[in-house]
Amino acid sequence: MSPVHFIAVPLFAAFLIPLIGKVSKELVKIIPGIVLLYLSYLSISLFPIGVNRPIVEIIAGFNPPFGITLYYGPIAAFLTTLITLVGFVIWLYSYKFIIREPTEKYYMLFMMLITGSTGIVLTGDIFNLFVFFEITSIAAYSLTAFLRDRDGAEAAFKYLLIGSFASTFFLLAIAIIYANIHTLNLADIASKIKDIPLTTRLFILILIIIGLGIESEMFPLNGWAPDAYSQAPSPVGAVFGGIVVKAAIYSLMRIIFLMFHTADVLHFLVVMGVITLLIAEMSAMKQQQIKRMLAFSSIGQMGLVIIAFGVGTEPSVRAAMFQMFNHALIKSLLFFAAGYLVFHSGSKKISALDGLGHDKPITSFFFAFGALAIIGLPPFSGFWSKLYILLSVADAGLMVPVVLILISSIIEAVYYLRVVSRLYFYKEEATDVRRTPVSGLVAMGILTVVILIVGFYPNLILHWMTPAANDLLDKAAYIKFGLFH
Amino acid sequence: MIYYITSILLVLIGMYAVLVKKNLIKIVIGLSIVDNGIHLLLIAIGYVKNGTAPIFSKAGLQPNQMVDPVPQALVLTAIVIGLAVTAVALSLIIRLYDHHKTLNINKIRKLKW
Amino acid sequence: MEINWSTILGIIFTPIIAFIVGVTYGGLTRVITARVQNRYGPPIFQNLLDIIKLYSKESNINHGVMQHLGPVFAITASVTTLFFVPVIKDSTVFTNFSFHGDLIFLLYIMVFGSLGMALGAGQTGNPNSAIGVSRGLSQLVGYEVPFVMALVAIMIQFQTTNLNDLLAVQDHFTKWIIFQSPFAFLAAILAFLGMMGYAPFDVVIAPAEIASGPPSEFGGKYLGLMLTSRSIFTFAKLVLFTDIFLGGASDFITLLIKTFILYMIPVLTGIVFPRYRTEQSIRFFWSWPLFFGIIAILVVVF
Amino acid sequence: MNSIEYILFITFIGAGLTFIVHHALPKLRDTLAILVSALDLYFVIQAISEKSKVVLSIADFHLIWKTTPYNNLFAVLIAVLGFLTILYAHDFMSSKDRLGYFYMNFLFALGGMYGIVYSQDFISLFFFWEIMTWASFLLVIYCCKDAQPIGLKYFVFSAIGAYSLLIAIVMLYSLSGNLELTNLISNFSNFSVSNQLIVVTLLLLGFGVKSAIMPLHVWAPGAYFISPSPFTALFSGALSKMGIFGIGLVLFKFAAQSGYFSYVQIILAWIGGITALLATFYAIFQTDAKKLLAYSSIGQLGYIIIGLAIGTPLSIASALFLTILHAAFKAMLFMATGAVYFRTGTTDMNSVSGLIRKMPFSFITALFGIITVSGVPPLGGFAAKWMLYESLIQSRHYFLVIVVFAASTAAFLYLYRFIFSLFLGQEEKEWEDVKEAPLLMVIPMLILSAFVLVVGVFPGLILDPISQSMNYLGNFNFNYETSVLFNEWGNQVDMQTVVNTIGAVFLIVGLIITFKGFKKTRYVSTKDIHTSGEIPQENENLTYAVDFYKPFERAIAPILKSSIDKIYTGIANNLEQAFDYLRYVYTGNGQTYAMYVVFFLSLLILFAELIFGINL
Amino acid sequence: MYNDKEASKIVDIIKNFARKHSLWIVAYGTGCGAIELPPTMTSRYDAERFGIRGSATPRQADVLLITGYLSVKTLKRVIRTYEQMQEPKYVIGFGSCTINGGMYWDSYNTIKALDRYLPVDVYINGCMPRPEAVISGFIKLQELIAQGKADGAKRYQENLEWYRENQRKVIKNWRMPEYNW
Repeated sequence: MSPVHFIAVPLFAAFLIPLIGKVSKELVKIIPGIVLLYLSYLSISLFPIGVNRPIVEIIAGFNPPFGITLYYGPIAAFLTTLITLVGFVIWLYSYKFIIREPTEKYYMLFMMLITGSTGIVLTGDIFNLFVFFEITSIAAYSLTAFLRDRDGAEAAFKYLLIGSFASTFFLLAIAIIYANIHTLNLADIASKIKDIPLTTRLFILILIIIGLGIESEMFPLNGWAPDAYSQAPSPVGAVFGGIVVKAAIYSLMRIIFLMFHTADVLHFLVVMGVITLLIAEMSAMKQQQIKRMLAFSSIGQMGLVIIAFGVGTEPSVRAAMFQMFNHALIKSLLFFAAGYLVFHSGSKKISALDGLGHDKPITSFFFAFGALAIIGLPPFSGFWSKLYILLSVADAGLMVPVVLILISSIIEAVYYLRVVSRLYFYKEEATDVRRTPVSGLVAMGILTVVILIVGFYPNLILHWMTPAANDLLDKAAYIKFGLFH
Repeated sequence: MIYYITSILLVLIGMYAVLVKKNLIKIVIGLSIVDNGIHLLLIAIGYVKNGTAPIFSKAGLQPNQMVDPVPQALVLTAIVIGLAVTAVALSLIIRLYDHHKTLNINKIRKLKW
Repeated sequence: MEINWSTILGIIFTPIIAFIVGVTYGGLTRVITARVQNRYGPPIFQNLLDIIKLYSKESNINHGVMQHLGPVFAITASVTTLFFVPVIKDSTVFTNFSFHGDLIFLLYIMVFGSLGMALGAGQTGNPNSAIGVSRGLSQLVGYEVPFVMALVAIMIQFQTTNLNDLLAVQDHFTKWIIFQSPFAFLAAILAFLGMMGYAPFDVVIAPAEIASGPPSEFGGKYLGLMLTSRSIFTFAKLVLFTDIFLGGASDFITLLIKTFILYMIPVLTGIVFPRYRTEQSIRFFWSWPLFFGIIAILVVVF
Repeated sequence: MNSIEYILFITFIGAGLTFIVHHALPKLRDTLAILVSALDLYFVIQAISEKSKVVLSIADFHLIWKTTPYNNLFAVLIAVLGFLTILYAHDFMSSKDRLGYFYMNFLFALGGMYGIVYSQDFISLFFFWEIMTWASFLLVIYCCKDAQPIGLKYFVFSAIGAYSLLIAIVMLYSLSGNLELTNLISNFSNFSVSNQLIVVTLLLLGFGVKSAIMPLHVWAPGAYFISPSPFTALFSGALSKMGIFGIGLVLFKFAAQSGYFSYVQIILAWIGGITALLATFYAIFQTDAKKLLAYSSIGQLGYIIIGLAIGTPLSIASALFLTILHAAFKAMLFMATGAVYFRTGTTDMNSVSGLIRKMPFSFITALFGIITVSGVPPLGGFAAKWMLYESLIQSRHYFLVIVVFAASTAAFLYLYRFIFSLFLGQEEKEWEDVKEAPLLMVIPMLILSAFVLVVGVFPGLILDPISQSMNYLGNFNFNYETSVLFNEWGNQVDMQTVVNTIGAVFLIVGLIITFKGFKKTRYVSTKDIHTSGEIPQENENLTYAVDFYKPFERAIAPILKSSIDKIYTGIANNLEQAFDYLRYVYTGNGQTYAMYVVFFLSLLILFAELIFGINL
Repeated sequence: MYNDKEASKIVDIIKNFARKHSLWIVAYGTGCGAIELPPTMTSRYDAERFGIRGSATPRQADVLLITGYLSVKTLKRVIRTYEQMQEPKYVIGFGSCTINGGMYWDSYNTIKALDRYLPVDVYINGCMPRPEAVISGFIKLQELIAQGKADGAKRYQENLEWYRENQRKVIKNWRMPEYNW
């Protein structure tokens, strides 16, 4: 029972899978489920402990700041839980969805992604962060190109190109940090960052914003995202939207709050968030492919999260985390539903979805449900997080972002509802009723139920958000726990 | 100092290749050059002139006489990662070439807008 | 509402008097028109004869229950209007229910009849009737606006909406509202032209064009009832205007003189003018009368 | 559990259940929906005497529901109308599919409205406001493909409204840290004047969209037109009243504390006036009965807004009176139109005609409806109009009263057009087999007809609860008796005398005219008309319907030239075009994206100190 | 139909008097006779003295004035108009053409004797009759009304089959609604 399991077990599974693949194809499919189930159990059982007092795990016996540590605090506890649970649901969905060979590679890469993401969330060492980043990225590149018949390779190449930039800049930043203060432990860096000259610090900040901003889909850096989202298999889209981006944003915010927590930086984040949000939503408006539309919507939601983080008050951070949670769930649901819709309509185009509401009533229902939820309508969970974001942003006196967020919400509503309309009302009678596999339905059903329950009892989640937000904002505590247990 | 300058030069050259060259392979080469530049930089950070290996092989050896071992470890990791990325990139290029019959990045833009 | 003998007397006699006066005025109109056209003209009681003849028709047709009730609506409106207007000032008999209603009520009850009539005309299915109704309602919008402006001006000026209060204000002929508020009178009298439906505002019933419009399917007793209603309504409107602008009347002779003078305005206008088209008449009502109405209100406000 | 909890619980659970029942036991679905609405009605009436309060902690907020006289007024309105419309829906919807969807959203909309009216804090208000919005949106798009853009327009405008509401709520929260109504009301005077004005404007805007004030009304005609008739009745009758509910609350609880209240009043009143006038003009030229009624609805809501905005006791009374009455008569009219649609399959006034003898009850409902709308005595509409005019004149809004009067006179035009085209006129062969609507559709219509009649004679019956709720809104007192209304100058109108007179004359003359020559009075068909001796053929269409008010159109042509709808469409199209260009940023070329990264990097480096400051 | 002298009730006398003095005509301007009506109605002869007045529709009218020859085509319309009038109703044949065809006596498509198709109460002779003659015709009609002899409607009703037979003979494409009042 240690946070190390979060990294070790999936990593082990990832390498085990190809071997098992030689023996049994079916086992390959099941193992990730078992692993994720175990991780979910682990995360839930560790959760109360981590929230009360951060668990700092020392790897390889070196004490911090020299050794690599895992920092399992409230926010990490929350994010690992989110990642493992969403991961489990995604696995459930993939179980019948990924029917194309080589499945063992898919699950291997999927496990790698989980490893990388949990690693990013857990690690207390900046270079380790980089490594996990790269693990995630490489797995993500490969998964993007998983489907051979599509333009996956092109999307993956773009992703790789930009991703390499990200890693380069991030590594550069690490190099500069190390050159100046000779430490790689995040807590240690946080306590010593003031020793670096201002100009250098600015440079580091910029490099980190660029490096991690690329993965967090900040506006001018997110050219890869729509392609990757739309070309990857649907569950992978859900992984990107639900897991990878969350981890990236977490790392960006963690570094910024630890090292560069000033009003100007936060303002910059708000501005970037607003720009990201608006441009993404506007671009989504006229998309012709449903998954591309979802991708842009995803970028927009990330913009929203960045805004909320950028406000930097406790309620706003809390709201941002809540939004991350909701987005992970709802966007996964949307990707799942869209996956089967695209699969059955035989085309990625939105216009091909006409009348699928009659052919595939349940899947379409889930899509419509997700659409209403992501627009932020009550009584779905999306409503509360959006409301909290708005309240906290306004509380900080930023009325302009409030208005812009709401405008973007209207745009969002327009394009989502157009799709919903098409599903149900553009063709009247059912032509050919086809069934979605049970595992997919169960996955979507779980998400739907969670969304509804959280919508009615937001306290279930919100309750845990306050320590998480404090964890992120409280630099001193992080340094204290990170360095001296 | 020369290491720093060299590494920055390498990064810039790589950048140039990535941003200007149209051939996918050249772009990947550019990426590798950038990577190498950074690696060089990392090494340079840990380099101590006339320093020794960071092993207490001789008595009385002060830590400040040793070369910093951490960057070397980092570089090793980074090189491995770079290799992996390059491998993935090249495999992708093969796939792209199968698909598009060209290596010109300007012609590989089916996904847009 | 208390029922006593004077009320009952009023209820019985007011409509009868109104009918007789209205019919006689109608006949007079025809005589005067004839004289203007250098004719001898019919006897003065010709309209009465016409109405009796129409009632004495032996067969009647209707196209359904609304046509049957249409004239009933009309006469209900006329008589109700009459009941809520004080015919003779300070009389116990002929003020009827005027304390129980006010100008705004009168405004609405006055259109009640037209609407009922329009419903009746609508059911006949005759396109001409529908055309006539369409014109009539359009024109109604035209003249109601200046009329209301005039009334609003007066209501503001005297801080009341009840006719009896207005009558009490005009206790001397110098205090007649026609002198106190001339612009309101102008607006109202121009609207009155439209209300009476004589030329130039008789496009509604244009006989040669749309075969007398709304009543084109009405014959016999229905037409008789309509003409009766019209006679009563004419008188009611005249009394209303007299009450508002000319200080009312404390005996019948004064009432007859005042109403006759007032009545001659639309009649004489009607004799000499040709006919306006619907949109022309609407535009007319929304130009000068509206202007006068605005001035009337402005005068009162400032 | 007390009544409010029961209401909310039953409605929402009922909504979910109907959807499930639809798939499991379709026969029970309608019964269930009717049962739910009947229970709602029962508990709403219970709640009046209970004076209950519900506090629910959700997230960090306390959601509070409480009964106040004002809330009860609207709740009863919703409950009664909801019950009647669901009753009506049973037969009307019987031949449609997706009924589970229909009833579920219907009940969701109902539940949303209950939540709104009982709410005592802004979070619950907004929460249920949104539920109501999407439920009604889903009902608007219920019918067919054509409904989709209309529904989207409805949703966008609703969202604009809801979000301006939300901005106001968010502002209030940041100003006072609390969203409970009582707290906010007592704190409101502490805010700065500009904040007060912004909040009030935004709240009015938010509520105004739902009540379709100009220039935010453009969603209404389409949405009313395309939604299924039972829901249209509820939509226009109750759902749009939520805007009125909010406006009343905002005006007298918040805006009244502001120093600029009188300006707010005047502006709002004029907006209401212009809404009433223009909507009426637009209504006149509609060719579809439901669209006509939709515009009429907008106009009537304009009157209500005027009444609220003027803010004298009589005017508020008239506004609330009209609110209730409008719910009744507009429901009647929509139901009658729905009955016509049910039997003929169209509501196009140019094609349907002469249904009076085939659908007598629908006709009577429609007749009562139009008499009430027009405000002609003796039905209820007169009392409302009377109070409105009197209060306008006495509060010195002279030109507004002219506008209002012009609007309500012009209303005769479209009302006549409505009843003439559908029920009167030529009885065409095409509609020969039309029958009266089923009993369950007729009963709600007749109930409402009886209601407007009773209210016309005894307006005091409704004025009792209205004056109670006005006392809740502020210290408003006015004089009335069961059937006598007084204005501020002490003039009166005695509805009973009026009705007695009208009734007596009508009866006497009616009997005389009926029995005089009864034997030789005959009914002839509408084909037997004066056509200058020409004999119309069986299939010859003699209906006068197309361009019914052409002369009037010519007279007011300049006003009609500009269309607000077109402006919005233009803006929307241009925006979409702009968005379309915007996404060309994503060129699809990986190198370009890399370029963006490098540019962004250089930009940040260049302006580093400017952006991130020097106290990093 | 009452004779004034034999009438027992005052109501009947009043009715007859009113009918006599209120003759609303629906002028069917079929032939050249129509031109004689304007002088009859206007200031020179002023028929309004006798209560004679034009009416817009047959529903309101008492007298059907057939001003001149009737072609077969017109006859149909005239019959329809006559049948739409309310009782009591009268027909005045105006000019020779309505009596015997006049100058159109051998025309193939005019009807010769109006009496065979509609119950004529009064014929006014002449080609064309002057306004004086027209007025005298009306006075004759008034006399007939006073005597109770102007019962054309009754005759028409009683002999409907005979009239119909005659009408059908000339009107080939017979598509008339039933006479129902």
